[in-house]
Amino acid sequence: MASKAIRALIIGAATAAALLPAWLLSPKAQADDFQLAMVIKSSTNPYYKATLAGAEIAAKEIGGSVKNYGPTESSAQAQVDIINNLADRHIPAIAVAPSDPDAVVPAMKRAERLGAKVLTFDADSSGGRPFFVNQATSDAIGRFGAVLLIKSLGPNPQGQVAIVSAQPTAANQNLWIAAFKDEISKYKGLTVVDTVYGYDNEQKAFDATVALTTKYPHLAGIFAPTCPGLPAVARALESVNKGHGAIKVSGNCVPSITAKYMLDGTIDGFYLWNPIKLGYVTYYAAKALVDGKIQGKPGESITITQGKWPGKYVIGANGQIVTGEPVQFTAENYKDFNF
Amino acid sequence: MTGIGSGPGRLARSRQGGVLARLLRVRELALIFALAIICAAVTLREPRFLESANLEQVALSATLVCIVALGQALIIIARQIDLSVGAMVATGAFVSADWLSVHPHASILWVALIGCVVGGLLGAGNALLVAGLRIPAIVATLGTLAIYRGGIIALAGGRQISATVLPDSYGHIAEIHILGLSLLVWLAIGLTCALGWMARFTRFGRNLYALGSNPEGARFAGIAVRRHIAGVFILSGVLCGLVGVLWGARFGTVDAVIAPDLQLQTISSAVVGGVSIFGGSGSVFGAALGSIIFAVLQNGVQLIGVSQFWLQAIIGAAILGTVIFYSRLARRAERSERRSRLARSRS
Amino acid sequence: MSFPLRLFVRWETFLLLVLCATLILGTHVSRYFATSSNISIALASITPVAIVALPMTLVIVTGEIDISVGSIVGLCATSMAVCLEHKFSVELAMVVGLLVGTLAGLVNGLIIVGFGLPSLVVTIGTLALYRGIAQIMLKERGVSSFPDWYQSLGFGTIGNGPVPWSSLLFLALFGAFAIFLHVTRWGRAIYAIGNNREAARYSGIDVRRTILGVFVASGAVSAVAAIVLTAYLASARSDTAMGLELPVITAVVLGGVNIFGGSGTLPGVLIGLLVLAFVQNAFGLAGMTPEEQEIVTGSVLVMTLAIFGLSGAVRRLWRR
Amino acid sequence: MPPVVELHGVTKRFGAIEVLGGVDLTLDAGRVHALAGENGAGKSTLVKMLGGIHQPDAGQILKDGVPIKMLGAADSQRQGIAVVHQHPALFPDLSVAENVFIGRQPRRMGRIDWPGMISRANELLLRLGVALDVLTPVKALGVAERQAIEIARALSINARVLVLDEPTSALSRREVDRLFELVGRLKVEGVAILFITHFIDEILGFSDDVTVLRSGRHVITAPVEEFTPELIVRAMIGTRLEAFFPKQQAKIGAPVIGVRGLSGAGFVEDVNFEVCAGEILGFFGLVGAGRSEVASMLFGIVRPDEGEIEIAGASVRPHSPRDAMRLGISLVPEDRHNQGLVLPFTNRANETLPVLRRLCGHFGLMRRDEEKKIATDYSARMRVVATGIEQVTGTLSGGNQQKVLLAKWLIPGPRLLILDQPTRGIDVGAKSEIHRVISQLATEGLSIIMISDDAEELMGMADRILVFRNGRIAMESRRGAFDREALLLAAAHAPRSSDAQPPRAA
Repeated sequence: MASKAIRALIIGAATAAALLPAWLLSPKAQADDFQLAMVIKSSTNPYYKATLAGAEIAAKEIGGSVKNYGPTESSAQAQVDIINNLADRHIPAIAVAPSDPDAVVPAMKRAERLGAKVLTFDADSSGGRPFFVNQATSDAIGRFGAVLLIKSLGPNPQGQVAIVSAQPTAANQNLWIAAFKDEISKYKGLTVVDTVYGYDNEQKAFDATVALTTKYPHLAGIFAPTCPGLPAVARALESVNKGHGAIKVSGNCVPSITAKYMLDGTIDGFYLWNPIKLGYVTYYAAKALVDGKIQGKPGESITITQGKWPGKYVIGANGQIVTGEPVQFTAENYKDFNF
Repeated sequence: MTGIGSGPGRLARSRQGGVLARLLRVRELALIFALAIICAAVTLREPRFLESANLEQVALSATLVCIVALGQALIIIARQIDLSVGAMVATGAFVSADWLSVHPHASILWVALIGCVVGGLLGAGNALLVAGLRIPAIVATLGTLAIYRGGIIALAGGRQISATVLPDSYGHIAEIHILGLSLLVWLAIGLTCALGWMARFTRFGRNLYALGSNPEGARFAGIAVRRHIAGVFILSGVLCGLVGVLWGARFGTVDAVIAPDLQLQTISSAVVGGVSIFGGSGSVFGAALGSIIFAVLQNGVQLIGVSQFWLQAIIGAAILGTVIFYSRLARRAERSERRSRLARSRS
Repeated sequence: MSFPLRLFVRWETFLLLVLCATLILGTHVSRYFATSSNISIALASITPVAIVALPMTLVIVTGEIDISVGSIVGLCATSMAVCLEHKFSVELAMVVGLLVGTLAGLVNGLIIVGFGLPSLVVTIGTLALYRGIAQIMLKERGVSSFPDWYQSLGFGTIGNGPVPWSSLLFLALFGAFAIFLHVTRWGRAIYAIGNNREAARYSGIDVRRTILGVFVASGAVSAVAAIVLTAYLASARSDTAMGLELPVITAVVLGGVNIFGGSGTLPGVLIGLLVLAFVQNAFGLAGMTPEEQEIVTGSVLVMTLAIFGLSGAVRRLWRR
Repeated sequence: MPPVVELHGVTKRFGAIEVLGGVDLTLDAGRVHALAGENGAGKSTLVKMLGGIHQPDAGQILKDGVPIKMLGAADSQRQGIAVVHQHPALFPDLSVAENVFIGRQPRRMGRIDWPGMISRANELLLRLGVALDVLTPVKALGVAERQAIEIARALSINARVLVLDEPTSALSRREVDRLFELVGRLKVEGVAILFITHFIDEILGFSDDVTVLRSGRHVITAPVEEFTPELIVRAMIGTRLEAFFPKQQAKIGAPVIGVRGLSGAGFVEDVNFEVCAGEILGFFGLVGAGRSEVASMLFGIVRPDEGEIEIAGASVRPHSPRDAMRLGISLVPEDRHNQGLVLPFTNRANETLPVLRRLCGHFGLMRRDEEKKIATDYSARMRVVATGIEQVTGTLSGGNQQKVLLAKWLIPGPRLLILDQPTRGIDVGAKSEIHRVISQLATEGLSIIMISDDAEELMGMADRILVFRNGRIAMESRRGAFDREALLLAAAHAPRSSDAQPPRAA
């Protein structure tokens, strides 16, 4: 009998203990303040810390709050779960950077039915959004990488070029690679020999690069439009003594984890766009959408009069707001991009 | 068929069969044979596989998995399993790199120590659940896998620690060469030999085999079962912490999601290396060979121009192939054993 | 049977307590918790895991394990996607998916039973193999040409109430599996095999065929989960359902199934699934990030088991 | 000289149940002390106490007159107490040498001294007169060889007390003799031996002192000379003493099953016999002589290479236990815990396991009422002592488990019932009840094959006895002409030569 009582007691106490921490998360005063939830591809990618920082600047300027929500590992299903959950929390605005353009659409539509305003940023979905806040057009991003790589190959670019991408299913990367290949094809001496995948994983990107350099001993250049794949590519090249310009590299990633390889000359064409500005404009656009200032139709525009990046941002015919151009990082300017 | 791990003199015991069959009885030799075939096949398609630069990279990528697989092999030999190794590596790597980025002038040995201590603590967490609270290892480490991984991601808060903020001396660990071989490779060889020696020549090691072979019997024989299980989990944790430190040195960048499927890689390495999933037999040398085979396969598939999409399928087929091969081998050995017993009893 | 029944008194009541605590917690954390749209989505999001957990319970009770379920789901989704690419009707694609799943389960079962190999090792192998085949088939492509009625299987609800269509499908399957495991002779055979394989064989039970059947069921039902999951995601890719095996095994173990086989009940697993679904949902509503939810899920698993370990240890001490 | 080990009033409780109450026991150097008692008398608990697995709740254990406390198996070994368990607790994957020295491997400079360990293991086995390659993994060895390893282990710790927990129940006669010879040598060396057994012959023939326990209480301790078999049995079971082998003569009918030229499984060669309705056919022989193998062939577990099995005039070939059951054959297997019962199941579930198909309605749904009725029926017939059919079988005593097992195999309604060692390791009371049931079944017209290595038991029960030797039938004997010596001689006349056990040292 006594043992039964003890068991009941322990179970009761332990259950309470298990759930206590959560109990302390009492409901925050559900203010009617504007809130933006940014649904990102993966919570460990530093790139999205930069976009969040931009949105926070905007939030300071016009009020409201913003938070990042992303799966620990890039996964379409996890993003769908997150969007659904946010919709049920009745967050007024949700900005999504889809890792799968199709999978998020039903969830985004559901969120709209529940009253949220939904838009996409960084990467587009195949539907279900009024407009897409784009850092730069995919075409521009791909071609920019190609131009930088070609430039580093000298006046008469010759040889084999390979691509190290993220997941095979990554939509952004696939668009950029298409543009990159198109640009490269304009040069007779250059051939794209292979595309390998690093799966957003340093180890896999590293091993794939090592295999590339063995397989193509005369490889001239690598295009790696992936973060954190790019630093892994650079590290791998140094490891097989083909760094410091022996094989030219171009690609995009955040400076905080890549700058070292740009400074030591392993990465020649190191570029990105301004992710802080991307987050900044996304926040303004989301706020305008929630306030009813815009419906998201092509031709509408938002105007930022005061603030960090004032200007007029127009929704284009393709349903995109393009916030800028690719930016090349150099030894002189990289410190200005603190992300 | 238990491999050389179950004691010396295995070779002397093989009686029947041809030379080849006899050699194949010792799983490690069968593995070396398989490895040679794979290497030959890859070389035939792509001779550059044998270039020293490439071989060194293969050895290096085997190294990190190998060290973790050593601990995993000992755990499996003791009839347990550790699913949390990847999360422990990530935690060890991140915590030690984070500390180093704050103390860039600290000795690299301190960093290694911190990594090992962090890993050891996490291993002790597993040990507490498995040996202390008697939760089955597969379930307990499934839980700690989530807790450790979630914990380090939360702690990291989306940060990555890159070579940019780390001192160069850290990254140079991976480039130190002794007698033409990388320090990391030497470390893996040293650890393999040390743990192999431990498994064969210390009571702790032999007791692990004993309690994997017959846990109840181990208790009756006066072996402190729980202390041994706790010990081997802590050992695995320490090895993971160490690998975390090396991880950062090799790849230059550390974040909280590194080594996502290390548990499957190490378990596969151990199993392909001849460690019985039911415990009691196998050796750390086998597990080390297993990790090399996977590294060669990985590199080979990318070299011979097969699309990368085939890699997973080939790895899966390799695992299935080896375990089926082992089971045929064991069955044949059993049959011949029975036949010879019969012959002896009839004579 | 009274053995699982006795367990029911212990483990399942305890789990029910945890579930109640979770529900109370949910309503405390957010006023939106108890809305029908939230409950429906909490249920819909767990449904693919829940469906796979049904045959997984059978597999684990038999004393085996199937690590390859996530890859089977991915392979089925990929097969359906390839069918749609070839302009087959979606109905035909579903049939193909079911066939592929059954075949994958059959291959698992045949290797395990035929060669007498441990299922943990074999399914680690097929985990890689099936995922690899899916990648070879679909490469980098994603397919989203699923019709609307099909997509409503994802999180469309019955009459806009709180119950998703997919949950209805799950409930039907659950009923079938619960009856199968708890009141048919095959269920009895599964428990017998899980407890004592040799005695089961001596009792005239065809152990090998039963294990084969359990793995085929695992494959076939994984195909059903693939249908629900592709509807939920409105698309299929080669990496669909990557890592699905972990939450499935977590749910089954949380439901009180002994990981070494022989005991556990499906009602227990159902409660375990609901606990998982609502814990994650409630913590999400409280604004927790996914990694924090991951910690909580792991902790719930470890703590519930640890509490039982502790109460057992205390009872042993008391006896002494 | 004080006794080596003394137990003073030791008491052990598990929950509310007192399994040992104030038991005294004295073990003297150079003497064999037999411990007798029915199952549940507390023998195993006492052994586990000496082995350090359990600690007494009250009372003392004295070693050389000094009270000691043992908190684990290691402590007990340190005190020089070695326990040889009924089922040797060895490590199948490890070598013989390591099994002898596990946990105490000789070390030199911090490392295990393999050559030293191998030579010391060889030495020990030589002392025991056992020739074994000490690097053989134990999984390749038989039960007797395994027990020899356990004893070598006891020698290796220079044990002053050797506890043998029912060592003979898994051995054949010849192996038992060898064991006694081994133990005899230790006795001469001055080891105190505690010997637990069910066999009264062994107690009388082998021990110096006898202690009898009953329901956790000490009944009597005296030198062996003061005992007769009847006295021991009476002390063990108290007032109720039933006739041992209550054989009722049954009417023997027509042959039910015939076996011609059965060979295979590596052991069985050209076995011929038939069993008639109402007949109890005894199989006598040493372990491995082929008797159990023939049973496995009849029950479809092992496929014969050659030969014919005829049931009711038709030639049959059972491929699986299910096939055999369809043909009306039931087998009560030798190993109750591994082959017979699902211990966590209830008695009901265990008893109906072979007939699940028959208890099913549509779609395989079980008919609960019918199941309960059958289980209750047969439990009552077998006089299973339990709280009911819903009691978990694993919580029953050995004798009652055996009754459940018997019920399980009667429920299919067999024509031929094969009983492999049906009374091994169970207490006297249950034994006699099972004998009564078997006899009763024969009078109802069932054909029975009863396998045993207790000649006495077979002579009491069987109508005919076949003696197996080296896979062949060596002798056939009919009731009335049974001669114990002749049976033993036929079974062991030409001892199998085995590499593990050279002919007994002269």
